[in-house]
Amino acid sequence: MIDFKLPSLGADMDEGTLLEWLVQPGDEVKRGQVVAIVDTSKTAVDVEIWQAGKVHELIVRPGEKIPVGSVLATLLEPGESVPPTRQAPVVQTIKTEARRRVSPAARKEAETLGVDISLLAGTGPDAAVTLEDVRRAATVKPPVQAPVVASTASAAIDRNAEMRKAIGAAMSRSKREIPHYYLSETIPLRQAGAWLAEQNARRPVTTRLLMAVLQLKAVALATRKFPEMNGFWQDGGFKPAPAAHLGVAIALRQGGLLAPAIHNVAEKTLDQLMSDLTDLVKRVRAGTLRSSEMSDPTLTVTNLGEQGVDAVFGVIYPPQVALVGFGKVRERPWTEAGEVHAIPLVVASLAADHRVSDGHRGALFLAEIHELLQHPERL
Amino acid sequence: MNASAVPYDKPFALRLLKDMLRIRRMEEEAAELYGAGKIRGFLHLYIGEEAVAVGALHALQPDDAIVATYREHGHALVRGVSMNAIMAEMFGKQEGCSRGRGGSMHLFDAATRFYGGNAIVGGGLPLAVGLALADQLSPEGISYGAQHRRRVTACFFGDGAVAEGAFHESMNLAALWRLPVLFCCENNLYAMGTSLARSESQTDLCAKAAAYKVETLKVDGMDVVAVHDATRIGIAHVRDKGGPFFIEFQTFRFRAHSMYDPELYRDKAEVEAWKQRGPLHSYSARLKAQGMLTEDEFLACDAEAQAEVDASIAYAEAGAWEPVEDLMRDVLTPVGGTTS
Amino acid sequence: MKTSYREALRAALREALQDDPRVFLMGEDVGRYGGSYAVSKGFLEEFGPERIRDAPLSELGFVGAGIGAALGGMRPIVEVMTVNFSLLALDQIVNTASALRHMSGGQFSVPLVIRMASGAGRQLAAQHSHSLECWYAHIPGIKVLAPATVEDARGMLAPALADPDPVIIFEHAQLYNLEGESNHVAPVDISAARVRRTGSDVSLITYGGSLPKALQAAELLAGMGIDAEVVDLRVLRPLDSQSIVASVRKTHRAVVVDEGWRSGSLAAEVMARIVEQAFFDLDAPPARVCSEEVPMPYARHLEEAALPQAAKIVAAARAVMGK
Amino acid sequence: MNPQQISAAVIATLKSIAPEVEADELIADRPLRSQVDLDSMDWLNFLIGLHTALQVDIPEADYARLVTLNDLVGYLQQRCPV
Repeated sequence: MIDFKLPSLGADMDEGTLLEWLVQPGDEVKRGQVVAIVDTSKTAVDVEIWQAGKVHELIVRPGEKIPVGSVLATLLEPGESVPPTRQAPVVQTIKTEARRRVSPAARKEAETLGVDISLLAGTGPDAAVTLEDVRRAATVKPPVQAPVVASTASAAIDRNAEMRKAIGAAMSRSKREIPHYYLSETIPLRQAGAWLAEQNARRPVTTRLLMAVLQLKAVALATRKFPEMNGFWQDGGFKPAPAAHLGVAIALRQGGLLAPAIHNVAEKTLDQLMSDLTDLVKRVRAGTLRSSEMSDPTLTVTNLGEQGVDAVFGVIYPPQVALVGFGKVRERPWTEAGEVHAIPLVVASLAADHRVSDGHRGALFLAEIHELLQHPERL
Repeated sequence: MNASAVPYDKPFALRLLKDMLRIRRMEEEAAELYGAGKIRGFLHLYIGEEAVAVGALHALQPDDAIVATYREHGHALVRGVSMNAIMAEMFGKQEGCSRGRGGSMHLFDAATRFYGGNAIVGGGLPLAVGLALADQLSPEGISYGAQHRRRVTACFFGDGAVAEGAFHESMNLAALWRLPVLFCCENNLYAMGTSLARSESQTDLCAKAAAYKVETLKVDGMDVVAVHDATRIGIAHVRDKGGPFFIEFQTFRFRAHSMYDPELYRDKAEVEAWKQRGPLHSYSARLKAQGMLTEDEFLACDAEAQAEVDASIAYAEAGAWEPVEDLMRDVLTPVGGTTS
Repeated sequence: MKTSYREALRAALREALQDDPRVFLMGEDVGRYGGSYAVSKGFLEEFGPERIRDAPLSELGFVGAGIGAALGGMRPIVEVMTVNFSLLALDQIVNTASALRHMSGGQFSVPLVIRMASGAGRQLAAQHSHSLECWYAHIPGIKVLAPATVEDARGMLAPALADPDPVIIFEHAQLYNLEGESNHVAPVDISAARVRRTGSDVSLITYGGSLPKALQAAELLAGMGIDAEVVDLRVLRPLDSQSIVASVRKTHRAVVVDEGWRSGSLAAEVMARIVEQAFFDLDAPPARVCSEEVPMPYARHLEEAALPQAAKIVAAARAVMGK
Repeated sequence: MNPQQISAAVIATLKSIAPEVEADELIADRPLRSQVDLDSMDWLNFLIGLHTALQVDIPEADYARLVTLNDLVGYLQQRCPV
């Protein structure tokens, strides 16, 4: 019998709410198959299973909130037969669907003012409905239900508040535990820009590349020489990752941020990366991420240049040990061989964990990225 | 047996006898009432040790203070607390000397300066030191009338207390500050079930007090005359010289520590040997030998004591239970209330 | 008039000694040494060794003697150097002083004042940093005061001495150098909590050495648009539930700040009363900022981490505000 | 296709990328990307959407000319088949 447990989908995840089962008892499942959708506080995630077998029993029902590590379902191993009888499963679950969080004062006030609490979005701690929520609702018409971004059973969850809390927890932990150091380097993109323009001129709009893809690939290749930037700080020590699964910071339109992974970036072609990136952004915004994408980025790349800033000095996402940032690509004066030219430049920055690396290695890592971006055709 | 003459006039000599009888008869009845469920909690009987309270307390003046232990029925009675109030207290009635809030272990009486009734071994010692300190510091002065007599605080405690830090701290403070305390150690040889020899490296208790430069006396606690004489010597020392005095009364309790115990800790033979020296019959024998007491007089005394006990039981039985609505009284002094 | 907490205590003690011949001060090093916190410096010369009484290191003995002297008609002020040492006298305080009135059926009161320093913050490590106010506040039959301002340091002693029952005064060691205004000559009340800062969003309820931290936190919160009310309990037994509940009814949110360890703390008691008496007024679960549950470490950064701090109070207040 | 139809198609495509956009609130002669938060991926997806809806291919070299809603509508009108 295999226990299929709720995996941790990030350092800041302690629990999740099962939204939907994609399999039924009796179904055969393959390794890597997406079998369930789970709502972390940040987003809905497709959860994969890593053992093949036959679904025996679905233990957790949609809507239930369970701690990481809880058994979600049991599976029969290939060849295993159904055990004759089984005692009623003892499952540790936290029932949440039963009762909304409403402060006692808000509940009393809602009764007095005749406000239907079930229509309100809570703004208090743990998204509880507060006195102010009730009073506001009593003075204005009930708000139109905002479109639900994620999916099915999660309508009541105030995604923004939850996500803000989760980001806050992860970032606080990072700033508390990780001794950050910061470096930056201005990188000329004349060759890269020209190469990209030339490529895209020949491509239909559906297959065009973005500069971000070149940057991702350059970062991934650079980690081959600088493995101390790529991996996890765990159990008091650094564990380098065997491949570069780059977390791509993606801002959500409704606020908040996710940084799911594109796997094996160094081994992929630019076209593959572009297609992965397009797909990832689409799924982030549709709320259909896979558990492995959420849980295992080995190094995060953030590109705030879109917002027009020159440089970004980021906060490392634990247990990762570094974060590479790119600012806006701008045309600026640049001197080469004593002559001033106007060429596109970008400021690449590095926030890295001093427990793992020093500024000297960090500087060399940025220089490597610099060098790689000078030869876009080799990327 | 000590056959020396009892050096008192007949009324006083009989007073001592009568008080020992009152304690004995009261406690015998108390034991029976305990069995009947009328008295509950802990009940520590003084039977066998009566000579100590009677002899010592008759040496004190009415304005002296007394601090006693949880084996204090006899001390309260001899001090002047009525048997009715004591019995009612043991019954838990509001007519009790502590309104039923204290029980057997916590008899108190402001009128006779009887400060309990302290049931933490050694706990009364610092209290006695403080009462004596107040007398020494009292702004009204420490002289009374023409005699300029010092008030004394008599503090009773058992041999078990000498193992407590409170004993040593109190002995030191009283000696250091030369306070008028009479330390009355009732050495009945057993702290509950632990004999002195099994708990103390130094079993000479006077030596412990002497280590603090406190004057001491060791006396036969089964002999009411010896007790009285020793206490008068101690009191005189305290009043005249100002510092504390320590008396070890060597005595023995005939019954269990509290109502019942299996007495695994002492030989029946030892108990029997001490009973042969029982304070009541040895003292009455001496009085008879001296021609101060006839058997009829003894029986009359005993009958009077028994009648008082019977009356006190009736009084306690008839007493009232304090209403539960008054549960919270006497936690703090009511606003506008006064203190002693 | 601007003065320090220490000077205010001194002035109150001197006044008490001058006004009532029954008052005397007793404790370790109160006389020749001048008091371990210099509160009674110079008193030995002024009032003599009878009334400024150096005691041997016998906390059980001299606290008990204080009880006896109070019974004997005096008005002793017993100084126990720190709350840590008071544990040696706990028997006399709990088994005798607090119980005597009740177990004597109301015959004897104990008009005793015990002063002691408490609290951490000076790198004194695990045996000299306790905040055990709640142990004493647990005991019926005594009153427990925690002056946290110069005014209370000056004004609480007289009513404590006038009280017929035992009163324990906790002086947080971090407060002795606190400067503040003390204009009054009249005694303050020792029955009610006091609002030290009015606010409408959240009640920060605290006492003693945590009051300055709570006030500091309130200032920081103001900068974030959160209007915090700060309630100084002042009297830890009997607790002034009415003031606590009144504040929470107004703000609907409570953060209790207590230097004691969280488990079984005074903060727990305050929180329980809030939940019992103001449940339907609460707009968020009440929160606590207490000391971490570790014997106080010596190293400064660890000690700071173990204690309530303004930043922790701010974080707790923001959390109950849902921010 | 007339300008109204093109404009409607542009806005529908835009809303598929940025659902919060209110057509009434867009100012036609102000830079679009400053009114609607579109990063380069959004922009690319927007152009892909237009390509699908209107069968118009927009070379990267022309991006610089497409600043306002009016620019877009005008540009598309010229290039729209029919």
